[in-house]
Amino acid sequence: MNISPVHYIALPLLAAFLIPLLSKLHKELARIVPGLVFLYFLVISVVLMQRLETQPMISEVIAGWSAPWGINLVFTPFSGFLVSLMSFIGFLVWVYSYHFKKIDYMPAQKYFILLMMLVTGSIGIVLTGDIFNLFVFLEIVAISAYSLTAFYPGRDGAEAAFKYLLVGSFASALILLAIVILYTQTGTLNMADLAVKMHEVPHYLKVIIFVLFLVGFGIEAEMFPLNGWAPDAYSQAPGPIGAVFAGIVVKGGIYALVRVVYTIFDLSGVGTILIALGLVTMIIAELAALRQDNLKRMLAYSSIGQMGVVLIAFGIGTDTAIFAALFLMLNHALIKSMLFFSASYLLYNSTTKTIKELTGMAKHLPFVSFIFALGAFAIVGLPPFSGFWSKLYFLMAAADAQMVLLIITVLSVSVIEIIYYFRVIGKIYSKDETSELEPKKPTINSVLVMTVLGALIIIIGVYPDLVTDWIHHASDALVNKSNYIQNVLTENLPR
Amino acid sequence: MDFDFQNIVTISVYGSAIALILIGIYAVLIKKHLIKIVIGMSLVDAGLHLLFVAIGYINNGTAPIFSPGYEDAATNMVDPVPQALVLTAIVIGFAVTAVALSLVIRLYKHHGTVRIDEIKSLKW
Amino acid sequence: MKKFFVIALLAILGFYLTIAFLQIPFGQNRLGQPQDEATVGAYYLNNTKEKSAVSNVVTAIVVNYRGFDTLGEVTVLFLASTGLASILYRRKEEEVERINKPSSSLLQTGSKFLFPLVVLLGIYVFIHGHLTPGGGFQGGAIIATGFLLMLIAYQKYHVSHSMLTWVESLAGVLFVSIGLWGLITGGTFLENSYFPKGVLNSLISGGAIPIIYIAVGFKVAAELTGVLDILLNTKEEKSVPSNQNEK
Amino acid sequence: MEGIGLKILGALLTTIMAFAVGMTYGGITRKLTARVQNRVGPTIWQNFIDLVKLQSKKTNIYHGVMGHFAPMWIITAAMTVLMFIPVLHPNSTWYSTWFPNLTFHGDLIFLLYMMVFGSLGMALGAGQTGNPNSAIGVTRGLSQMVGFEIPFVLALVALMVQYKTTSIQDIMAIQDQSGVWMMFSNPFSFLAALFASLGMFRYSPFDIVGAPAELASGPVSEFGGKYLGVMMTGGSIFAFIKLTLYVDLFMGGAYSIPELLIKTFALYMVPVFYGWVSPRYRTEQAIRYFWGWPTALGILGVIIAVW
Amino acid sequence: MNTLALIILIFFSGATLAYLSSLISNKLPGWVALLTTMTGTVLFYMSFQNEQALSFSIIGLNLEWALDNYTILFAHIIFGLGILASLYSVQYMQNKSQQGSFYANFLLSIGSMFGIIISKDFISFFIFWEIMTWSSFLIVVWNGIGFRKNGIWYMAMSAIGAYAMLTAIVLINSEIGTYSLQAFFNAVQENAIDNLMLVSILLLIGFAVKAALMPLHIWAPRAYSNTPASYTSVFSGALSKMGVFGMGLVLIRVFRFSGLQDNFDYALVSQFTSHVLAWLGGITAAIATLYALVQKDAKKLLAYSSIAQLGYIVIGLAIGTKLAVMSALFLAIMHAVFKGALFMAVGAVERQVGTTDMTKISGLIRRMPWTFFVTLVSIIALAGVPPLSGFVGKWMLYEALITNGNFFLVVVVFFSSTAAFLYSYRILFGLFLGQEEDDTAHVKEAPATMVIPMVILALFLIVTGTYPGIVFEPIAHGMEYLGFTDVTWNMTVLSNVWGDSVNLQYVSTTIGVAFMLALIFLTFKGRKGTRGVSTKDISTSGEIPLEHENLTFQLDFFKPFERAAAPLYKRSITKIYEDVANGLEALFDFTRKIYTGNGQTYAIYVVAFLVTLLIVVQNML
Repeated sequence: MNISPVHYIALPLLAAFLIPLLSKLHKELARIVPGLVFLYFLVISVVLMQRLETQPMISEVIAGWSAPWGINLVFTPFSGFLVSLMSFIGFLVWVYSYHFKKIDYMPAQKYFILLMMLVTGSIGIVLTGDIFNLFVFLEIVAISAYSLTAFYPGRDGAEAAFKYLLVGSFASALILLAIVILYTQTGTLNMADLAVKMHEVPHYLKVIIFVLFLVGFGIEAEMFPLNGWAPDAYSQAPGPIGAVFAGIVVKGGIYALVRVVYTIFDLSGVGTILIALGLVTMIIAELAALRQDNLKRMLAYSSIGQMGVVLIAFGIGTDTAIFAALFLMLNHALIKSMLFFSASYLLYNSTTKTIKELTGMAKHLPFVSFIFALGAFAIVGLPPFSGFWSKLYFLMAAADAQMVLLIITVLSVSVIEIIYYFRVIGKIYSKDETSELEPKKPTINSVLVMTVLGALIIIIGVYPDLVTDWIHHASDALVNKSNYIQNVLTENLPR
Repeated sequence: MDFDFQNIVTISVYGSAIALILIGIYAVLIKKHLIKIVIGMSLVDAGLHLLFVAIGYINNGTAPIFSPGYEDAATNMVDPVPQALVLTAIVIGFAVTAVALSLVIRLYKHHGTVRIDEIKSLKW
Repeated sequence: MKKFFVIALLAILGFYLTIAFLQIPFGQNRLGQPQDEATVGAYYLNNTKEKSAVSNVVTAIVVNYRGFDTLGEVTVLFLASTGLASILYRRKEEEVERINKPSSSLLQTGSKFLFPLVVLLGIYVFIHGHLTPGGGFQGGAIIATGFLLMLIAYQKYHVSHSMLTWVESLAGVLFVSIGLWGLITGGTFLENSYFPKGVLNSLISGGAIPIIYIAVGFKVAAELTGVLDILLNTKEEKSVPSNQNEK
Repeated sequence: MEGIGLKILGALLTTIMAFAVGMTYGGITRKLTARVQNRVGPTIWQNFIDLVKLQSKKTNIYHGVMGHFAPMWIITAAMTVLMFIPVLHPNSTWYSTWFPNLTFHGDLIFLLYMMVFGSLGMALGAGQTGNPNSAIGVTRGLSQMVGFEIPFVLALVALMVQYKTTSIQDIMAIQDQSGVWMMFSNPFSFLAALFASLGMFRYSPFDIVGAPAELASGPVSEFGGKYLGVMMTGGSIFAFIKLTLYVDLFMGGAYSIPELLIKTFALYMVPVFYGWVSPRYRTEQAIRYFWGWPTALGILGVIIAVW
Repeated sequence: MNTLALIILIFFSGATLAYLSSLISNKLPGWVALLTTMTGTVLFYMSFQNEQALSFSIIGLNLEWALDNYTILFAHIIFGLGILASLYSVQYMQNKSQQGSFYANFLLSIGSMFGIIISKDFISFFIFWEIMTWSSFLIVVWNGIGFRKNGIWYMAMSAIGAYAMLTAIVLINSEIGTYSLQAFFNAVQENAIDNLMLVSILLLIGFAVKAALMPLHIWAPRAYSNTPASYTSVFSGALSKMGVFGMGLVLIRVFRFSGLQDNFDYALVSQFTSHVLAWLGGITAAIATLYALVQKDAKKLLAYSSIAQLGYIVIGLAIGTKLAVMSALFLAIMHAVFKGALFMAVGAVERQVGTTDMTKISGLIRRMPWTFFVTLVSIIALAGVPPLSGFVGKWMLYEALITNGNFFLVVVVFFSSTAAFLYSYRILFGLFLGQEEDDTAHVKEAPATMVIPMVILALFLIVTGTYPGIVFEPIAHGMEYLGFTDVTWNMTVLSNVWGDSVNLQYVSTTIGVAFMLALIFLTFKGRKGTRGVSTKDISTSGEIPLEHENLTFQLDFFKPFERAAAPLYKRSITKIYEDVANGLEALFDFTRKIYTGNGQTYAIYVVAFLVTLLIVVQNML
């Protein structure tokens, strides 16, 4: 059987359904099978990306009904980029979580199923070409995310998860509402078809639908003021799940938003709205992070801020800007997951999870501290780490659009970002430690993960051409809307 | 808009669904009891499902089933797609509600309260 | 204050929703004629009979045209039950007592009597999902109500979780496997054309659709039952305002 | 180099004259001060007598390297500055014959800095003695210097701007050509410089550094014999240098030695007179004094010069 | 392989190697660093006469590296100081832990400085700039003490500067479509850049931060004083010159020789900016001097003094006449030399005594004579007293200011350099003079590998005091790159546009002769019976000091001056910054309150946001 995009969905589902049975066979299988799935994801990504060299995009129909009659999966360079990224981060998260069996109160089997489905759901969001199917995948993501947020048996996990659920249910309600209205107007659910039929929709309805989508996906994309759940969820979820949220789930939300904005709607002036929202998101989040004393909350706010920048970049909407946005997403995924990985070790023995407790950690955990510092350097955009290039391209895009004020604002906020990140590094590396705790040393698998990420960050920083071609293809694919529509709607497979 | 029968039906059907949604939202936003909030969410879902089914209806239409005797009734059938979709939506709504309820149980266990404004240990 | 604010917000929201829906007169045909196939709905009405040999178009949509959605939906349920289990996880050794009071013998006897009927009805509903209204989800839900009845009536009634796991896993695997079969044989995922279509309006018709729907029925039943069981089996603890996480 | 012998001889003569004039002025001051205070006072030649005594004494105490270098430093600075300052007007016959020095190879700013050179040596020597009073004296002296430097520099800037040169001979020559002394063409700057000179000569009320009235301790008591003698010599030469500089800059210089003596003496009496009638300032008062009217005058002078 | 790339590569891989070698032994990194610096330096000096250029591209951006005369001028500073500092560092760091990270960053910063000056495009310029910033930042916080106080300010201010620069860079790119410096200069010539003034000012802000120009200087005293001395000499000597390097390019290449001087508006703004900058330089010099003289810590004093000295350099560049620029560049080099030497000397004291707090040290002259000698020479140079090279720079600066008509600026400069005598004396006295402390009696002179670099620097100061032409030559070439034509210089004679001159050879000869005469007289006259005394043996006219009491005057050294200048000390700039920062933080912190912790509130936000968008967007789209 040929490798095709649907493998991304079908195999993890099969695995998820099988795991409860397999774990009766051998307990270890519950951990190993998701790993194999993630590994297979990487294989599919490589094969499919290879295939994209010869054809503009891969549109796969499901159940033999070609678009718009059936559901189809669309593997464009853009979605391929995101999917590969998600697969990669997912695999790393799995490696990182591998030692979790040792923690007795964790139902490890369920953890790995939920993790796998969280990633699969996000990949589904990116791959699907059908708006309602996207909604279903969004719910898969949401349910696994709620469960994982409340995974630790402390009380705060449940609180965070409930807030997430409360807001998240609004997201699904609004998206569903938008789909309802959209369906009444166009009678179709395929996104390419929707894009074609969009002109039939009266303008004011178009706007209402757009707003509903914007708010709905904005919740997943951590847009202000819809992101109240994010800091709680990030800080209460198990460490690697924070990485998944930042590296994978948010990317799914952003993808959905972008797909809606760029492909389905042809509204002018959307860019301005995205820029404004992105700006507010970024500013508020970074300011909130400034004095945050809970490390993971701080990382969460920082993550929100980064998403704000990505939104701005999408809002600017020029080729360079989209390139920058995608690059930002790539960097954010790599760096923020690395930060979460190292932060959870730094916080391992802490009771209050505050930055104060990190004092002098570098002595106990030199490697982890180094990784955290590297991540901080990269995320604030210091060269020669990967974060610099995306920032540079973002600024170039803004400059080309003659948005000097925007540049100044973003950079001022960056200064704030530097201040709070470096404060944490300062705490970690400060000498006057009083704690006599013996922190848990990182296990070999987590060291491996952090090393790989750290090396990638440096390698991309020194030699960005490694990934830029990839990103260029992706941004071209996103911008070229007609190509997408044409490819999806003319894919003629035997019925 | 004329207040003919058609419009009254339209308004009352959609209006009730929308009212259901709004009432649900109201409960979510105002009620302090966690279970009531979950009920509110379900109300929102219910309203949405109602809307969904309603848009597919065709006056005097039949169910989209080619039962014996109705094999050629395709021209007079209601839109089947919303019905299929609403099925999915209902199941998802159920799943979310279940998770929400389990969270409420956890919250009650740990906080000893079901008032949402008393569960604020994570903030700022 | 907050209340008024919220009511004002809801009023505006209601206004916008109303004007959005007023444009869609209730009950009017927006499908166009099925032959035009202007909308997907019309296409389905026009083609289901010939191409899928399923008389219930909704089932055809749910299982075949949009079978992928259904797979996701099943996954959502599966995740909900998994998530629930992890959220309300307790160690094996913690034996729990359900707190509901023992029911009256009338109720107990009635439940015992009704339970097989309810299950039977459920099975009927999902087996005939492609012919009559109803289907896997509906049938599964009906079965779960049967179990709910038993759980409520009998304090000591326990559903075998091992059994549920087997059922839901196998059903899920079946669903995905049928999907994969299409892929393996060179077609598309969830493709229906590799199964004999049968005759319209007979029990064995619609190719794989009934098989999938039966699998879904079992799966939904098992999952809903599992969810209910977990929710009901939650131990009532004297709630201590715990300060374990505070300094 | 032509006539190098003559130049060396001239240099020696200059030094001796500067030394003699400085010492004598000091003696005169002491005498006059005594008379004003209704004392008999020492003779005018008392300074010479002191010097002879000091040089003939055994030097008892050696305070380390800086203690050794400090007097040398002062005398070096004094002699160097003397070499670079036009003692007489370049156009005068005396000048071309007896004072053919290095003026053409240095300018005003160089001289200013060179004058500091000596003070630095003194300060270092005082520092090494370990006597707390010497360090206190030095800090006071330096602080005061910051005070009077401002009006002084303002005056010099006015001068340099007005004459569009930083060379002292050129300044003298231009004054000579125009026939108007700087002190008349720009009286404000002259006044500012004059006020600054009060601090520069460190007579009362600006004798903060030595505080001779009540402190019998510090460098003067730490150094003895040849060291103190050399320091005295250097100090005298410096007094002459400062006066000559003022005369050159503000009074068009002197064509002959008597003219030089008259002009310098007249100038010299200004701080001396001022000292007779004033009690001593505290350091901060002194600094504020200089940053007050003198600075204002200096600024006015610059403005006029630019105009 | 291209030599430039090779040098960069050597430094960067040397950094990695230094870090890795620390895993084997804590002593190794020092030698690795020395070896690396030596290799790099030798490689540079072997090949810098040749034309060197390299260009390659990264993600479609063309990067160019090349050597030119202006670059070579600064390369002299970097490599000269770098090699001496790394030699000095070996022994200085001897007993400290975590040498690996220190030397790694040490080499990184030297390598990136070289990278900055050879960059002929803005991208590699900025990249190296940032590497330099963070590597030096890591050294500032290397010992982990006072991170928040020292490090964060440095990083924050650097970030402000760097981002100002980055803004300018991307704006330039959006105007001319390339990052090449040459293209930028060409575009300036052709008046092809619309918002040139904005760009220039942003660039200047970026450079001003590194050059510690007021009011962007507050990081400097803390960062300088918190750094190990072997790096501080590079930090203050070479790294701050990167700001000067950039300012030179903007102020001279863009402002002076833009070919736009005919454009009235442009000329006005550029003139105005130059004047503002010159005055900022003057104020920096004055205020920093005032702060320097009240410091108790020798390193901090030197740090403030560095700021003041950089102020002079900025003045010179901002004035922009031939003499002024020459003086600025000369001062830049000399500042690198004497401040390098001074920081090394203070570092030697720190290593041998254990502190640089002047109130705790005194009378070290007998214990550490070489260090004293170096300090003395450097201080004389710093104070600008002839016959050392500091005077040359000062003289040219004054002449440049006076001949250019900046009369009041010259007074400010005069004032600050007079006040500089105060702290010059303070540091000499505070460390080396006065009564000896009992607990420093055992102190020994620093080891030879530390003394030799310092003495080399001191000798350089003495030689260039008489023969500044040695330094003028590369400066003149550098200035030709900046756009000046016909730059004249003389080996020993300084002269200004009015034709006034100073012949340094005569000066030195006279001083030498006079000094020799005095030396002979004093040394050989009546040596009999003279006895050396301890510093405690003092005449106190009747009061009897306690035997073991140290009477050295150290606290409130310039109290009278402080009192006199009280208004100038009243409001410390640092304090203002801190107040503003704290105030802003508190204000910003308010945003966190949005996240109340109540899930319902978040839900209300969602609905309210939805409704707002419905209303607003309906009108927008």
